[in-house]
Amino acid sequence: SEMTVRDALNSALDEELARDDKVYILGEEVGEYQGAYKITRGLLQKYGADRVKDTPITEAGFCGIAVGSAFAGLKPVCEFMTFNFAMQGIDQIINSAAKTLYMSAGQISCPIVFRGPNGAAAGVAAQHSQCFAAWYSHCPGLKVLAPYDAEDARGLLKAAIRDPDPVVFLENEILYGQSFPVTPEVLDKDFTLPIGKAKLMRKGKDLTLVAFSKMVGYCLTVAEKLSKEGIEIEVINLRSIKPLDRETIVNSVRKTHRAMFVEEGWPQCGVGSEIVTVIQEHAFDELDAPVVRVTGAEIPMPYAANLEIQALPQIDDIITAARKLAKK
Amino acid sequence: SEMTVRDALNSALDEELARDDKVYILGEEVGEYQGAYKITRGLLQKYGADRVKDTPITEAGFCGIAVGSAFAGLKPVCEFMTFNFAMQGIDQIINSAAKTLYMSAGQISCPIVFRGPNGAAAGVAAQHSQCFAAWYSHCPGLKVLAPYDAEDARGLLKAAIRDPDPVVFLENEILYGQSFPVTPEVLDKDFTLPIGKAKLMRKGKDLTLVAFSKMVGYCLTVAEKLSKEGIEIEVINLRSIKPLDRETIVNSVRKTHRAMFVEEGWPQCGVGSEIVTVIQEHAFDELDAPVVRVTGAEIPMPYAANLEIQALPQIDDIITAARKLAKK
Amino acid sequence: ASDKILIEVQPFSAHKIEAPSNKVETTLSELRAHYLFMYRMRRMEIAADMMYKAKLIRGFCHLYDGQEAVLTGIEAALTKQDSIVTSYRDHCHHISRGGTIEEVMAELFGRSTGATKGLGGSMHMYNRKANFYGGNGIVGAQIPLGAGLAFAHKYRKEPNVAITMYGDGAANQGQKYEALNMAALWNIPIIFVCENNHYGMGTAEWRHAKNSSFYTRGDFVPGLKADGMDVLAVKQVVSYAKKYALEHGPIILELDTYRYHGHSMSDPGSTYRSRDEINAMRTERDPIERVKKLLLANGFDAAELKKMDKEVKKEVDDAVEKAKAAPIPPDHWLWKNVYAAPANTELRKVDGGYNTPDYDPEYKN
Amino acid sequence: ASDKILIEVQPFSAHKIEAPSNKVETTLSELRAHYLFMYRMRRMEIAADMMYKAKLIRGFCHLYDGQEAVLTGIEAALTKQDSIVTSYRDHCHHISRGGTIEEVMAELFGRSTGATKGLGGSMHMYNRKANFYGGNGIVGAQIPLGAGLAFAHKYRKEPNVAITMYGDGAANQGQKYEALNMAALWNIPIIFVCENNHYGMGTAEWRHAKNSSFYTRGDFVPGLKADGMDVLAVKQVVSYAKKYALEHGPIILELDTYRYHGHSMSDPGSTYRSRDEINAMRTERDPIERVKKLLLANGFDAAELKKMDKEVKKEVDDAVEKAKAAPIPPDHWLWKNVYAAPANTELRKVDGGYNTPDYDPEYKN
Ligand SMILES: Cc1ncc(C[n+]2csc(CCOP(=O)(O)OP(=O)(O)O)c2C)c(N)n1
Ligand SMILES: Cc1ncc(C[n+]2csc(CCOP(=O)(O)OP(=O)(O)O)c2C)c(N)n1
Ligand SMILES: [Mg+2]
Ligand SMILES: [Mg+2]
Repeated sequence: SEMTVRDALNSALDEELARDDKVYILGEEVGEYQGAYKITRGLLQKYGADRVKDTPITEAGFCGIAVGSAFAGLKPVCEFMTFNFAMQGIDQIINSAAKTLYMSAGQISCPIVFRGPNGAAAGVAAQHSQCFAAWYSHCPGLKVLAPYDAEDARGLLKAAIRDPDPVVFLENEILYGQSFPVTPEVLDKDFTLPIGKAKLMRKGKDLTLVAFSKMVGYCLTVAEKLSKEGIEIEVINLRSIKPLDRETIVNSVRKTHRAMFVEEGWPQCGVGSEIVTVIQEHAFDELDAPVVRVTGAEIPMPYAANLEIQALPQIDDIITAARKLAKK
Repeated sequence: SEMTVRDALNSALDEELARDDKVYILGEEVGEYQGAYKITRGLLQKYGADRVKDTPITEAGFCGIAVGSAFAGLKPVCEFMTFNFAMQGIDQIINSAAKTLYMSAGQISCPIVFRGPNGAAAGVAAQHSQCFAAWYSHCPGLKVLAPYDAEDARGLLKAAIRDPDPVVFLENEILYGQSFPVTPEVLDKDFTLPIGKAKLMRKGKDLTLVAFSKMVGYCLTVAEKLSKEGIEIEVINLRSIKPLDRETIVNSVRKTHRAMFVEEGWPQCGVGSEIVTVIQEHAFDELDAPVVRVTGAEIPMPYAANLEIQALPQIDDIITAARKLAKK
Repeated sequence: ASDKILIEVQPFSAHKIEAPSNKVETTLSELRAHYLFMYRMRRMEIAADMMYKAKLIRGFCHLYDGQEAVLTGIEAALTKQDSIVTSYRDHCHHISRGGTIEEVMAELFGRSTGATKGLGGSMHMYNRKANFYGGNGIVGAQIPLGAGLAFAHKYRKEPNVAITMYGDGAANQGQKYEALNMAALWNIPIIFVCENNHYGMGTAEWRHAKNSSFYTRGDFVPGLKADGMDVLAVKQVVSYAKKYALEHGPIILELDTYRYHGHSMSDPGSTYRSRDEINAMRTERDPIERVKKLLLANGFDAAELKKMDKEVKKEVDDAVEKAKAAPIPPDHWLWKNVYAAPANTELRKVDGGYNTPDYDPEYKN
Repeated sequence: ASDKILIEVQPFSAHKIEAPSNKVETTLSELRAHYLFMYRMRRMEIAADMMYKAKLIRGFCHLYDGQEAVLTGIEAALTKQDSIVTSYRDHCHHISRGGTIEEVMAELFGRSTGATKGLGGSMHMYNRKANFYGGNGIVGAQIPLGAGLAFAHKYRKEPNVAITMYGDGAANQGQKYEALNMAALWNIPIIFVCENNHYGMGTAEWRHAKNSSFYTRGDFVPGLKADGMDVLAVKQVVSYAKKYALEHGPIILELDTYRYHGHSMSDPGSTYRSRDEINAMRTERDPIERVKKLLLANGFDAAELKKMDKEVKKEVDDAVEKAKAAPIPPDHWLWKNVYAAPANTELRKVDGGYNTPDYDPEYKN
């Protein structure tokens, strides 16, 4: 059967609310409005206003309240309408959620999930399009997950909620409405995916393509297309950006000897720079060519559709770069 | 003559306040208290309370006020007591200061300097030791500078204040009291350094060491020591983390064929990962060995002195890594 | 037409300040101007709604219809030397600060002739020369920014105020309180204008604010509340506030208003409030109808009004057509104005190449 | 010793609530306990000051001497099932929640026997079992955190409150206002305790707060002000507030107090306030002297007091010695408790190698 990412996230939340009464949801418009992007649809009706809490537009405050309640043993799922707005509360994510277990010598854990759409959507311009994967994955104490398909969305979100550590869960608005095949296993109410493990989406011997979130889909398309030209691409879906599954990446590169990373975020100190670095640290002698990164353009996001397209990796950009790399 | 970094910063502020009456300073304890770290000593007395403004402990608010006043054409120097606290106002730095020139199609510039100590000090533990170089340099629209010595401090701060763009100016508390030789040229009231240019601190043919801020000093020490073993190290002081002077770095690596980056910040998506990536993108075929990064340990900063030492690169760590790399 | 008309607006509520008189004077020619301006806004927003539905506009699009009297009254009390900053609901501010409807429509269509050349989009319009500082997509961010604009006026000893406009939802933001405190400590000439349209997205004021008398929430900062559906009341209270702010520092104005449309185009606007409520607003409190009635009651020629309406509709229709016909921004604009001083800067492209950006606020090259 | 003693404390000031009676009852044994606890804190902080000057302590170190009555009165009104969170000025909270002076000193010295094993340092002490949630180095952060702790009590239907303690400087923080609003909307049983020691670092309250009557700054949240130098006044007002909070939700308490030392060890504490001011506080309002006088006036044995003092001094001296003798944390502790579930996680070391971290809150391995 098929399932949209939206339904995958919604069902994951539903099941985890049902499973553990310490789990609750808070954020703007998560309740009566059913979620700005309808991820929490139906949950207020099912679990009541004590467990699905609409907040005022005060990210610093509700993020801090969520973290405090997690210190006390609850398991909040804190929705940001988008991750751009989480910057207003980011001090609580970094200085309180991520660091307290360590500072308290293991006494106070923080089982919380910060979730919401991250990165570019369509036509929402510079203040609503930033990718925060690099920032959060920079910080020890946090785990950072980014689902691509419905299986990821269910398995990773359920794992994140059950995890005793603070998890930053980066969704993609454009994927919400996209449908993916799901097996009965994925639909099981105890289906979870391991945090810290990447998924090999497609095997190939000529080139390794690594990506997360929406770019995984692009890479799969590119792999299909280039397969017709005789280029066999291995596609890795990171799933977990922190911890990073270095082993899966490096093993693939040992086989293909060529690697490329694709992300929509900015290049400097991006996720791509880390992936390139890890590959050259662990498989330098295996590389037949420099690792390539295809990233979002190094500019604030423009509004006009024709400019926006050029500010983000397109399938053709990836094809061009992959072809070039495969020939090196 | 010699000058401490503190005096270099203080004199730079003094001269720029004198030069341009649009320049003003705001921040916590910058006035009557003379600066938490005495960087603004004497300035309130000299320029008065309209131009040296003590703020309440409300980073989001005063950061936003500073940015608004810069939109209107003033040139604020916004001091954060440390950059850890800037997280409370970071939304204004990224979404307002960095992006508005672009979003306004070039209409509204933001001539502001955000400055203060960044990264680890001594014994201040996890919430007061974070390095934000990677985060800020991720974001287009910002310029990010990090002085090492008194020359840097004067030349870069004066350049930053005169620059029409938002500059994040990352100082280091431990360097404040350190003295460095300065030439008369450096003491000239119109001495500035170009933004976006690194400085070759020392020539060498065997190995390129790249660093910023306090780690530049460590690298120089290491170069001296290893020189006695016959290893000649070239040391590059980044000065500007964004824009990054790729040319100076790559040219050096073309000569030495071996490169290493040292930083106190965390590894994943750090400044080091960008430097490694840039080198392998531009000088892959020139490399005799993988580029090495020596970074802060991937943990929140512990308090105890013996643990703190292990959480940060020490001179011996750099020596060991450099020796190994030189032999590869 | 220059004969004085005396009107009693709804009395103002006051917090820690004496309320201004609710007896205001106007003239037919002033009323005509208000009507015209509000009707232009109304038609423009209706056009934006249609164009959005026709898929000519992308992303977020927040409409201002219903709230026209607020901005119109504010502008009637200010000069273009007074600074203004608002939220993402900013199309009309572009007009009130001297821009054209065509520029707004072109921006929404992502055209090179747009208010911000297609770079900013719906939420990011500005007019630096007329002291309009945007358009801000982050709830609450415009509040300290506005205080900063006012700070600059004071610093330069100019006889001007800044106005920051924010919603009832934004009124809960912590940065508002931080800005209030500093503005009061430093006597900054800032008018905090809370446009209370009673909903922050889908959340009614009583669900998001423990105290929804927003004019009282400044504690030590005085506040006034006015009928935000009455342009004359708004003008009166803002004139009074400007004078106060220049002498004493910050003041809060709560302007009671209503948005007819949903929060943005993805919100039908009818799940969290009743159709009856919306209809009642339209029939009983519409700011444009109010002025229309006043005009007619005071002898303004009905035919002339019809003619004005027709001209406005034509202006909007023409603007839409011209905007549709305008070229999209050329590719190389992507790299302009990331920095005002781009020396030594190269910006990385998607394909891994680098671009040398330029500063070109006139988009000449 | 169990005879009731009746005392009139300074009347409370009230905002939107009725003040509790200022007539309180106590006993000699209660006074004795307060005295003992406050004196222990005092001696501990004096020892910390000396040890800092002897360079046995690094980094920031914020002392609590002068403010002892605040925490003592609070704890007298609460149980250890009530949660508490405070700022970086947290040494005494470690004691009040069941820790030892030795643990505090060892932490300051960076020893493995410290309150947080040498990991946290001065600003980061906790006692999860006794519901003490730190120690927070970021001004204001503890305020929403405290509301979150209270939220959890309510969520679990426990008959407990949370207390968040913050300074007069922190009282301006926007996140306080955001937390107040949500706490009020949701009836969270949280007591906001503003420890007004009249300075935020070097800034006097009137320079950082337009309204420095902090108990009135909650707008819709009621507030009470009490003499924070009088442990009985504090106990009275906190007992009253706890009852109120459990029934109605948030309440603010402003406790008027004073810090004798500078802000932290790098601040002499005498450039922005006069020696006279400090001396007057010490001689006229010292919280420990006040209880001492009460004890003696009510027939408590002076010799017994002397003995107690001596014992406390010995306790502190012994704690210092034991802490000094304690081992530093072993190297491999560096890698513990970064994550509670570290599966699949490897943490990068300075040398580029990786460490497999463990979760080991008992530090057994
Ligand atoms: C910090 C932040 N949080 C959330 C959002 C998403 N958002 C945009 S507008 C809005 C509602 C604002 O309501 P209000 O302040 O009343 O203004 P109105 O839209 O009614 O004019 C929300 C939640 C945002 N843009 N910024
Ligand atoms: C967000 C933030 N900004 C600045 C600081 C630096 N700082 C630490 S304590 C302090 C003063 C706080 O004063 P107050 O709230 O009155 O508490 P007190 O120290 O008097 O107990 C400052 C400015 C910080 N730790 N966090
Ligand atoms: Mg609203
Ligand atoms: Mg204080």
